[in-house]
Amino acid sequence: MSARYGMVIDLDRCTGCGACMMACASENNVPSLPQASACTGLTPMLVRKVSNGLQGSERHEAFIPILCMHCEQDTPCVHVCPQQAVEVDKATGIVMQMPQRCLGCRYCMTACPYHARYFNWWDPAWPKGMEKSLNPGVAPRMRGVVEKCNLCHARLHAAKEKAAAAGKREIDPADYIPACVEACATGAIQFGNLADPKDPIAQESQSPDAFRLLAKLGTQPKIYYKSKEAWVRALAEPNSGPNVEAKHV
Amino acid sequence: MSRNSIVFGFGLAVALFAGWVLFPRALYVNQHQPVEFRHKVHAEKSGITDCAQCHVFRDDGEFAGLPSNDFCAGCHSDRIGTSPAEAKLVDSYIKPGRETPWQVYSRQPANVWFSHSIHVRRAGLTCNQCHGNYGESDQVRLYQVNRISGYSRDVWGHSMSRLGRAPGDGMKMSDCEDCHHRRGIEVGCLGCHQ
Amino acid sequence: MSSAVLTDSRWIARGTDRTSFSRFLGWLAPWFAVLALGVYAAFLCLYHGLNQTNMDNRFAFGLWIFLDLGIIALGAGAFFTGFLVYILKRAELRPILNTAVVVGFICYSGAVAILMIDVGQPLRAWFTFWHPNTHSMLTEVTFCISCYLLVLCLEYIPILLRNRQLRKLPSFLVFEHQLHNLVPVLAGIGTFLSFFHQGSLGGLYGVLRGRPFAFRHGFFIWPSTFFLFILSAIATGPSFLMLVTATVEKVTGKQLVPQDVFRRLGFISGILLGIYVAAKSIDTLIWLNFTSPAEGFAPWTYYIHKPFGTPVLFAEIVLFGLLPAFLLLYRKTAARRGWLLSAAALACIGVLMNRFVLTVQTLALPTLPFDDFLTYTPSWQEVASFGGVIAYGVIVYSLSYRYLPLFAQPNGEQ
Amino acid sequence: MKVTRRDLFVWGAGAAAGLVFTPVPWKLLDDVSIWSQNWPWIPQPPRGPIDFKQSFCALCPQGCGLKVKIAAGWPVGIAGVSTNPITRGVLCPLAFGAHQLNWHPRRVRGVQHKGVPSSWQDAGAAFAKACSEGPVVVIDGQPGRSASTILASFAEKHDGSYHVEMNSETRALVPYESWTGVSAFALGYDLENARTIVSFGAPLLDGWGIPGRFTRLWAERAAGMSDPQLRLIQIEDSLSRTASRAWKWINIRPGSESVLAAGLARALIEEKLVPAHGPMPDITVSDAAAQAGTTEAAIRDLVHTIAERPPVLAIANNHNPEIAALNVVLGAVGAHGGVVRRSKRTGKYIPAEAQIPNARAVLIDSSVLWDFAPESDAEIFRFAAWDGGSQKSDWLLPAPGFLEEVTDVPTAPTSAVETYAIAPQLSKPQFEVQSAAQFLVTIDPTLPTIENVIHSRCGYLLHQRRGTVYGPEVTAVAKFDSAQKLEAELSKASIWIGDPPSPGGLRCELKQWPTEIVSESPQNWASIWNAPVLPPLVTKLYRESTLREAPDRRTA
Repeated sequence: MSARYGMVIDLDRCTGCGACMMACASENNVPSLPQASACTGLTPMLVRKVSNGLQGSERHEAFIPILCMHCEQDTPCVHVCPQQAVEVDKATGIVMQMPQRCLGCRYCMTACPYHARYFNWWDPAWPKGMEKSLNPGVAPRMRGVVEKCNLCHARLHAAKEKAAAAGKREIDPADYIPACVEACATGAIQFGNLADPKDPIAQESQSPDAFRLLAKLGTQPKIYYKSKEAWVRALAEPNSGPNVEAKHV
Repeated sequence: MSRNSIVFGFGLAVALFAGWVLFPRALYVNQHQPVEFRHKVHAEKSGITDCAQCHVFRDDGEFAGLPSNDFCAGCHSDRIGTSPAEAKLVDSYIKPGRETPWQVYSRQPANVWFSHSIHVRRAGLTCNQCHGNYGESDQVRLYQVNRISGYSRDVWGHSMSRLGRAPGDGMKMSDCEDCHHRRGIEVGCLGCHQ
Repeated sequence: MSSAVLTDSRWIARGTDRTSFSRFLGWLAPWFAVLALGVYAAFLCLYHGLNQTNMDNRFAFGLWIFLDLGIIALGAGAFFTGFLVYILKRAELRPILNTAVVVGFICYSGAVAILMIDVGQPLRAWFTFWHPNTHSMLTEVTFCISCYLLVLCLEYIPILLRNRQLRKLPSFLVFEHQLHNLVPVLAGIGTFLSFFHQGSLGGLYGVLRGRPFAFRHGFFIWPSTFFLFILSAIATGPSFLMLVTATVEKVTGKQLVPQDVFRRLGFISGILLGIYVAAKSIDTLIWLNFTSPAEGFAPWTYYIHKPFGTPVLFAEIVLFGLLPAFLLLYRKTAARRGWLLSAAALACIGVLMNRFVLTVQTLALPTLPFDDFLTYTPSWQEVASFGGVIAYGVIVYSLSYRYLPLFAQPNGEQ
Repeated sequence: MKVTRRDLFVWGAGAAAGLVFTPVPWKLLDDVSIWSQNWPWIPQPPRGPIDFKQSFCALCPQGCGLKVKIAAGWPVGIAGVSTNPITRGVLCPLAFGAHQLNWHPRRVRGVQHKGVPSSWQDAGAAFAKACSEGPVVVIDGQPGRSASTILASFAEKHDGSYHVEMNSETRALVPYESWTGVSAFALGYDLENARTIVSFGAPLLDGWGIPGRFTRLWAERAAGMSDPQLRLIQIEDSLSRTASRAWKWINIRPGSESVLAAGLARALIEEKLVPAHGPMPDITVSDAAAQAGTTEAAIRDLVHTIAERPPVLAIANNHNPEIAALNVVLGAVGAHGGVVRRSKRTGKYIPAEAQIPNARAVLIDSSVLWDFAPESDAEIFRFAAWDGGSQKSDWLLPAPGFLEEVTDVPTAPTSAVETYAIAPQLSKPQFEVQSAAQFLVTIDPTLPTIENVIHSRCGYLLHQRRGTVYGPEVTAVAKFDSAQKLEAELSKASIWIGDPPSPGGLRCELKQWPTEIVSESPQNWASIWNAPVLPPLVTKLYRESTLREAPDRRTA
């Protein structure tokens, strides 16, 4: 049976601490380069700050973690890639980015409405000796290729191997939890299999408070958000909500 | 036959010779293994019949690959034979406590994720389906490394044309794919890459 | 030095008089300087990587993509003239044919060169041929452009071989003749290929469901921009040829082609431009009223960010579309060389503007409600390599003009 | 026969044609691409067996439980330990990059004397000389560890003094010391039982106290609820992370926290929402409102909201007697869901910033924040794993880095219960490092080693027969039959947790309303990110994104 991995992120619980971004970067050997800026850095998991645009005591702020939405329906980045470096995995629904196949044309980046894809403008580098702190499950990328969230694939590998060692076909869901989910202090990020009706997030994703960003594009993202606050839910679609202070990240 | 065609043919011949004979020699560097290990001798003398006796799986299913020195030290903590190879193993590696710098013929690059557990324990592949019957070989062969890519010769395979290769000769991505297609097993890029 | 002139003159076609070698060098020198700088910039980008540019994760395409789309559109004159001459048998356009081929060759080779710098891993670019994703417009572009560049080379060679010295080699002459008989076939193939890559260049942005400003519905697998690009390209290709020829005539002070060729080109350009403007208008209306709202984007929001206001849209369609079309077709203005050429210029600006809006404005506009409008200014490396391509074009054309019979009637046929 | 130029052409054509039918062009094309996929200058992770081990984070006093992924003997990944009932699997963002700190370019790699490379021998000699010439002041940043015991007893034996640097959470508890006679280090907040928490600018959701404690409580009892079980009222001059997530945010003038606290206390009494005993602030509600930039009505309104859901607990961000007094008025001191006493401890520490009159030498432990500089011209021996730059220290001594030493983890500040844990060493030091305690033991061999102190503490715990050990399984201390067994269990990164505080274990007498002025002092480093050396990955949060303000480096 094929899974459809996805997330439901409770924005009312997100305190914007950034632990998910750190855990993601550490798990996936994302370098932190002195030259990199908010426009050229690598943040497969990126928490963005939004507000209701008002000032003083009327002001409200919230934080939105942005990662690859793993679109299910005519996935924008997949059909544009000229050499099959991107694909939606049949078995997991994960949108896979293959840096070693990528030629760095960046067409997929222009195709992604969520800006969830990042280009390696520089070769990765770490202070001397720090390569010993890199995660062996993930190969560092090289300059000139695109990368993004692969839903912590190294952890899926580990889970598969563990299952195989025990002679099992299916992995134990408890063995496959992405780094950002594991790191979230408030449990705001829930991860699971949307295709499994018994999975809590399959139900969560149907709650009236749940929404997806730019759902009208019809790409069926598998990352859901939820909030009890109307102004936050209004962020789902462009210029439908209150005036939101622009945050270029 | 016109002079032209002779000259042309000559050029052709030179190119073919250079391409098929000289080029492969230039492309690969030959390296000797640190110790002249002999599978056959170990099979015969110590009655080791199963590869997994030395190339073990860890409890978590991770494949250990080549045995570490303390494993070899199980028998070779001190010389038990007369061969110079053993002498070298004991004196320059086991006694000083240095790991033997074996060259791994089937070493895949860092971006490849291969699980022996899945292929051996679950799919029930035998070792020689991928590694050939190397276990019966009488001596270690030269390790050939590609000057440009740094890959082991075994990845491309020994036939330069990649035609008529024996099983286990060649471990390119296409070889994995062929086997998977034959068995009708679909895996995405990140099924085998990391 | 005198010997240089002597040898130089021996390469120039008989019966054509060309300026002195030293003056010619004087003309080329600055262009070579620009080219050199461009090559250096390109080297920096290849050696250090694309951090040399000012592109970033959200402005992932920049000046170079605009350049590619622009010059390939202008280069369309090549295949289209070939199409007119060989397929539609419009013999009166023959005099322009060689220029058309050279211009096309320059535009396409330039575009491919820039593309090779633009990708992060040129060494792996060939994967597109080995593991092609047939659903990608870019695959279509890559295949067609590289094939068509080949065709252009084959079309260029006979012109090259008609050089005074090269003709002396009998085998070359034979080869040239063979190739020459092949040219009509090549023209056919070229037309076919060009139709597809001009189209798929339009498709490139038209398929971007995630970029509602660019996204268009269409027929079968091709968004409407696919066809609009073909139209706009063949409409402005001839205009650009006119401009080039006119410029050369101005620089050299000779009349190279009969005036009626200009008028003929202008007429064709005008007709097609008219059709294009009509189609573009309909497409825009459909997009404003149906396509974009369906994706949840109110069209007016695209035009609230200065400088990309509605005037841009107006300019693109009316000022640089409808107006030149009219000027090119209206008998009185079409009869006047000045009007004709300015109309052609307007048309070319129009197509460049269209490519610019599609490539740059699309990326500048926000998609997420909490995005902001982006700006981007190319780095000197990007500009320099851009300039390098233009210099390369001028140089190749000048050399061809000097040493090849660009405007002389090709012999071996009547 | 003569070779003509034409021959060369033809020969070349032949060769070219031939080459196409050899592996040369195709194999080169392939290998060059493969080369571009494996560039030799791209750093590669360690190859080797993968392992998961547990320990505790000693970078700050909170002591969060760590699950560490280890490859080929090196820590390559950090996660929380969800079975730890105190830290509950939660870590602050910094922790996820902590394993990279040991290779930070600013790592102190060797002994330095006035910036010049030196040796441990020289440092030892210099320190011994100093001790013989005059009193030595030892400064500790995380009291209560075995190392602290060694530091303190050394100071005592060499008629020096032992000073302690407090983080802001502990400072906020200092006012109660004089009213209850209990050390601030023995006090904590019973957050679990409070139903209304009034925070005066304390970053409760942004690095305050044990990261896993309040954030979890808030997530379970408050987040996104219109009528939460736990009401968080944030009184702050800006919309901080905590304020933006709080149930109510009261926007006040900067620095008017104390005044507002007094105003609230007065309003509570006037509105008869609290029994009228206890001190009464002199300031009137309207004055307080004016100074805080709000209205009297708003304050009276607020006190009703506050009193609506007892128990109520006010939390200050720092040393602030008036906010402490508000708790007294609210009856929150020593009460269920209020300020509670977690241990018998009574003694007070000398604060680090206390004057050091005639000290001959000052020894600063690596647990003291880098930006602390003693006001003294004595010879300074500073232990540090990372060089924050610019701080004056005659001797800079390389201390063990992250997970590079065995240490024990005492109760975290603000905790309502006593805890004790042992953090195993998981990473081998790359340089010749020594902790201050180890160093002192080499100077004075009569001192106990860290191991000895840990032994005796485990013995004491067993002797007390109180509390429970939480590890893979949960075991009451009483169940252990030997101190060795208890220590062995704790060494597997289990945690001992004392019995919950008994209400009323704390008597508090406050004659009149305090008028002491508030002391400004550095915050705890997790919350304001001003540690001189942070894991490189935090640039993700402030430079590669706009999530946080860039940390203000006290040190250039």
